[in-house]
Amino acid sequence: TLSDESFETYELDPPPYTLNVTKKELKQMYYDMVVVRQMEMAADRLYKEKKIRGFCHLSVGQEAVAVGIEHAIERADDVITSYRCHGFAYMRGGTVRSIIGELLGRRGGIAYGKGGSMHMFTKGFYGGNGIVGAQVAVGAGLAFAHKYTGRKNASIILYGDGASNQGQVFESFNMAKLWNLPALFGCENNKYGMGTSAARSSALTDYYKRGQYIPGLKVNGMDVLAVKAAVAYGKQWTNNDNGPLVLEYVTYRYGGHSMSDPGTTYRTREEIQRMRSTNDPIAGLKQHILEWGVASEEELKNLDKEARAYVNEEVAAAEAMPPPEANQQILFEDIYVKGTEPDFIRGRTPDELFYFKH
Amino acid sequence: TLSDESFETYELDPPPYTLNVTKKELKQMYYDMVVVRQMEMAADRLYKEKKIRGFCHLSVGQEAVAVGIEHAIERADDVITSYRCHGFAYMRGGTVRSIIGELLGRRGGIAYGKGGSMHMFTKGFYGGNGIVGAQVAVGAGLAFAHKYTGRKNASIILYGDGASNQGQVFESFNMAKLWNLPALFGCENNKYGMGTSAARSSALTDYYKRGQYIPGLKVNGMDVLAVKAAVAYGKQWTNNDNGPLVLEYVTYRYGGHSMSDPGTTYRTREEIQRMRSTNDPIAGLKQHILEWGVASEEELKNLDKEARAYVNEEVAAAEAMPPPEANQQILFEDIYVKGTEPDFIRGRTPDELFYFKH
Amino acid sequence: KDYTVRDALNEALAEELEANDKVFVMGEEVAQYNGAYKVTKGLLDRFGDRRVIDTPITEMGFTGLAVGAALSGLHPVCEFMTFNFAMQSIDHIVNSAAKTLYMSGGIQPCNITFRGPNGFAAGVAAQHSQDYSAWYGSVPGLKVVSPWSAEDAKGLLKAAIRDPNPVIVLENELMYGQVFPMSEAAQKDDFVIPFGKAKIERAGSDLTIVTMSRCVGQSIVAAEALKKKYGVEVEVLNLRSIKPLDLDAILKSIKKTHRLMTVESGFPSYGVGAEIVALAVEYGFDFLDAPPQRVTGADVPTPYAQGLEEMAFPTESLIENHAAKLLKLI
Amino acid sequence: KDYTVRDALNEALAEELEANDKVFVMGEEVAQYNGAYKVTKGLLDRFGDRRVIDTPITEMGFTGLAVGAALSGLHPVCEFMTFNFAMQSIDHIVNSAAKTLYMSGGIQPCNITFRGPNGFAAGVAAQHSQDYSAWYGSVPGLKVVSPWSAEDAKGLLKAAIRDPNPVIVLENELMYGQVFPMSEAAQKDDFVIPFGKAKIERAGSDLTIVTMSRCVGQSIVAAEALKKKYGVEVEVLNLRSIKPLDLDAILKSIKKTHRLMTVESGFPSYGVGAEIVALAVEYGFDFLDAPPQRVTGADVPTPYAQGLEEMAFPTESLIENHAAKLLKLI
Ligand SMILES: Cc1ncc(C[n+]2csc(CCOP(=O)(O)OP(=O)(O)O)c2C)c(N)n1
Ligand SMILES: Cc1ncc(C[n+]2csc(CCOP(=O)(O)OP(=O)(O)O)c2C)c(N)n1
Ligand SMILES: [Mg+2]
Ligand SMILES: [Mg+2]
Repeated sequence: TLSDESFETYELDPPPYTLNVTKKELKQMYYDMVVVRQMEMAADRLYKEKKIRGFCHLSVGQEAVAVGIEHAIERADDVITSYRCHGFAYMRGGTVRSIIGELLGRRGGIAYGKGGSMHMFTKGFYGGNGIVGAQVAVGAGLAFAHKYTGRKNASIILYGDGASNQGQVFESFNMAKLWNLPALFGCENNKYGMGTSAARSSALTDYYKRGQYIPGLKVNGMDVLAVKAAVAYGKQWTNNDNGPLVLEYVTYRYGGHSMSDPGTTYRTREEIQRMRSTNDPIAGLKQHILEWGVASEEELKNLDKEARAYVNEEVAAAEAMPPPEANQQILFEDIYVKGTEPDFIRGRTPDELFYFKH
Repeated sequence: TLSDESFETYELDPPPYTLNVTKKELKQMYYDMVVVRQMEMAADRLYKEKKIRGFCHLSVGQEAVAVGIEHAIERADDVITSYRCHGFAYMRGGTVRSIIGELLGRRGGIAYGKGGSMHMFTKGFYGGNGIVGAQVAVGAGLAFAHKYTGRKNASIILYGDGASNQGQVFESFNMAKLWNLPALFGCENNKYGMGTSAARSSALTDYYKRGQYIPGLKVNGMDVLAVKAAVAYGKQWTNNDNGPLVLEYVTYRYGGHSMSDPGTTYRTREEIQRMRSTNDPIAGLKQHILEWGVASEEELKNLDKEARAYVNEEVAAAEAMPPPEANQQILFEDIYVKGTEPDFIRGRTPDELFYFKH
Repeated sequence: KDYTVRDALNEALAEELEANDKVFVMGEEVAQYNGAYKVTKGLLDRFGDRRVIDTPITEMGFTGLAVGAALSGLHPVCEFMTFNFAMQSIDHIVNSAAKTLYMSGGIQPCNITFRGPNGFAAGVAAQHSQDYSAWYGSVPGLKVVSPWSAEDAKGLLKAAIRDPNPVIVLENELMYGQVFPMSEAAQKDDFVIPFGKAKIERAGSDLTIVTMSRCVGQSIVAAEALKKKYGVEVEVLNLRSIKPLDLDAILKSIKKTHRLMTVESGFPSYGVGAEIVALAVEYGFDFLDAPPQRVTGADVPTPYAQGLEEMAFPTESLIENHAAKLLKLI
Repeated sequence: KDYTVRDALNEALAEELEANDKVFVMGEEVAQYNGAYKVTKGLLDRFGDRRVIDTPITEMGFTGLAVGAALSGLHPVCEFMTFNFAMQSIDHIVNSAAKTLYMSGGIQPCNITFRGPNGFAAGVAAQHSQDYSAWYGSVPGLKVVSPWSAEDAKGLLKAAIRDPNPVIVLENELMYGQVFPMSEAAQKDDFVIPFGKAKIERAGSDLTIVTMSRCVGQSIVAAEALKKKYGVEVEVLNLRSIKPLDLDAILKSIKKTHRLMTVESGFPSYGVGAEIVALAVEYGFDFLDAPPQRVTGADVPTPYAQGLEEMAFPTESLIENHAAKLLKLI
């Protein structure tokens, strides 16, 4: 049974507050969240060691969203999100090794070292998008394609509280409603967009209501079970041809916006501390697992250890991977689909011409 | 007294249904609407004579909106609209001669022949904008400037039912609400955006509700008095620092979208005929004027004649105006503010360099 | 058989819709209204509203949506009523469509075609007249074509739809109604024109004109006039493809003529001509006997009045005149 | 006194805010956060939230809003966190800001400044690395500047804010922290640099390098190395202004050196270098003793991995090497 505070709805009947989950799945969810957190913490460390370059946006505190979603959908469903994408990439089937490898700019990275922290793709996962809000319209297109081809699959479209004000979000809502697309829009409300609090960016901070003519469902995004229940309900909703839904996952980011942001100039340390100690998604699930007798403290400790060992191993493997060779062959591959490249690509000087062999 | 059906409101107390207007003003409104219609019909004729080039969007049927608005505001208030702008340009102080002159591409046109049908500006009137929806954000900026400088003026921002789906409309709503801007957004709902009916473009066709967190006011846009009352109320609202309002002027365009559209492939001739015969804004006001004994049928006929004579004269004057001389001096002036131009501008060949004398 | 450019485009769309269920057409007024410029005429009737889709006026949204559909494996043809309006959605064209294959390390292709009229039309003033050839041409990951004739239009559009990369097809409103002969081969449904190959529309030995779109026709007229008046033979090279550019064809032609002039109707600065001239001198400096020069639109927002508008874009006589100057004939 | 480029920009903003109440600063994170790259640090404290305004992440909306405020007579400084995000609002920059004065026949000016970092930074990959110099440079009605040094940054930004036309200031994130000496004059609050004038940063007689932004510094380093190794003197011309371009300065320099190389970090096709080379040969063909050539970024979306990223942009040694080749020294 979920807590009463799991959901709030807008022009929608609430999902059932009960949920059948096997013990095995509960433990898997726990394990997944720990892996995601460990992976992000490894990224944090590697960044501080200057092994990761550029931007690096972590999801520590928000693990229940990526994990809860994946546990509610199938591989054939689609997920798309912003640059804060590592947890999703993992849950969609990317290995920790390939994700960390990407951060390290390795050839064995999930995007072969070409995308970096913000751009990760895998089957059923459409990024890893760097332009705030862009993924929402693109995500509506994923839903469009499902409908076009008659597939009964949902598209999970994630965006932040900051992104929620982008005009194309509303354009997407409008088309999704007009065309009855199986789109589960979802605002991952972590209370801030960079240094701007939700109330300073959004005239209406009830993000689940912002579809206006689309029903909305707010869910406690710090509770992985609530997320699973909400998304499962949403998937049912779209499967039944009810069209789009606007979800709001209420969550919190413990760290800064990206690695360059200490994250403490626009909010108090107390606020962060309070969230960590009272709302942590991993601690929360742990408590349920213990309460419900799913597993013992001991067993969970072992899971923790296992997750840590797995992540450490994968990180070590990632660190051992070579970077892409710095040659024109590799630099210029994948600008165009193989076999359809132009005859040649120009590098930096008139002499740097790279000819493709067709 | 206005008809019961003049308004519908959204999270807003309705404006008073009574309104004090002098006889003089009623006659002036009548006259203004007739002038606007005559002017548009002159444009229609001149277009068919191939004297007007490119696009030409007429507002026949929609006169009550431009006229009612102007009768509710002051010169120091701002108005901005789309390409369907002739009536507004006139009401904001442009002469028929300068407007028709512009359509004819004359040097004496309101934009010196450089803007054409879609781009007309005058004091307090910010166009005449060709990109659907763009004027909404720009209009929010006009409101921002009023607030910034502490002026108690409203900005009247017009856009179509088609335009209402543009994302930047929602972005503008959000900023206007966050910052409490004196913006009177207003959807001129003429039921179609080109050949697309409102219901095919908009998931919610109650355009006055689309501000969601902004109160809304729907007004019968075929009744010039209702428009005046609504806008006067809106101006009061913003003057009292209540922030933005979203209006909807329900109206109808008798003609095609632009001169190249017959306007009869996506709606029935009956529909058009019905609107003309039961809802015409000029006929409607005429009836009131007669009912209320403001003027006699005879007097109105004289006003009609006067208006037609005025328009004919102005059109003749416009036709007599010369086009801009086709020389570089005139071609290249006003790309930059006088005195701040670059040393020279390039024409079409390396020889066509035009040097400014600073 | 004679085709208008409009017919050729329409036929290309119909054939590709027919051939592949993954292809669909989306844009403002493309369905019920039959297209603002009637390029999509009859497609709704023939293929139904699943395949031919009217969108709301929300360029950013529907472009993003079309890109998403392409990422998901469909082959959208996204029409812009004009490319001026695509400025509202250019972020999706560049960041969501063109760069994704590369950013994903090659795992996420995006087979999408963006098409619509580009450049100025008649009397539509500054906001409706811009030419975006050079902008799109600068973006790696995109292919960009610009047809002139009816054959170009059909062959390039079909090739675009079949190409697994994002392709921009820059049409020209003033050309839609123009009539061209269409070869037997081009009337078939397997007719495609390969990207990156320019076409010599008129062979010559005295001057190379490199040009595209409507300016090809203008340049041919100018070339004929030059022949008549001065007996010179001007070679007119129709680029067809803006990205990739056919460097070989350009160099081969200037090797023959030793003189280069470009003709386009976009703004003069940072335009297509600049790239052609730069490539020509980088790789063919020694072949050139005279300064290569550009004929372009003027550096001015497009004015409405006809006399001024005429001064803002190349005309046949201007092309003729400048070529004559370049050849020191006047 | 030494200034970072960041300090210089900050001082320019503070002075202009101080001087004219019509000036205000608007953008994402410019106020409370002190700017994503701290360029607006302290401005909120000093000028308050009427003048320094955090916006929601809605580029199209706030750009349009800023343009509207400018049409109404204010002088907005609109910051883009990077110019990549301005692609979402480029329609307002081009159609609402740049073209309105002309379309209105001269009655509606638009005094607005758009600023922010342009081009690639370190490890930020394809969507955050694009250089928009040539795009904006092509648009009549805009002025476009691209500062290199701290003096450039201050003088050009102040000139931009005072200029009654829409001006684009293309900064460079990698330069924000770089330190430059700042002359007495430049430290004053009346210091402005006129648009359209290039600056010879290093005089020379053997080769002209025309460049801008960060590449100016790289080119100077390369020039020094070339001097050391081969005794040649390379002239480095800092464009400062992308539109208008200082054609005179370019021609004067190639008249002296007879050789031209451009250096920029944007994509190679249809870039700034193409325009420079085209102008040089159109107007100065006979001065040139060798093919003018372009050094540019590579024609590839920016890769993340460091080794690949380095191959995607000019380096000091690449510039040096290509110059040496052009001079036939190697
Ligand atoms: C169009 C655009 N504008 C600005 C940015 C810079 N930026 C990156 S993330 C971000 C904040 C987004 O906040 P939110 O949507 O709440 O997502 P969160 O980072 O909290 O997950 C900003 C402003 C961008 N990447 N794209
Ligand atoms: C961004 C953009 N997209 C498309 C167009 C082409 N266009 C011009 S008017 C119009 C229809 C607008 O309809 P609506 O907003 O209802 O205004 P109305 O014409 O009915 O006054 C369209 C699609 C445009 N000018 N700008
Ligand atoms: Mg957030
Ligand atoms: Mg309409």
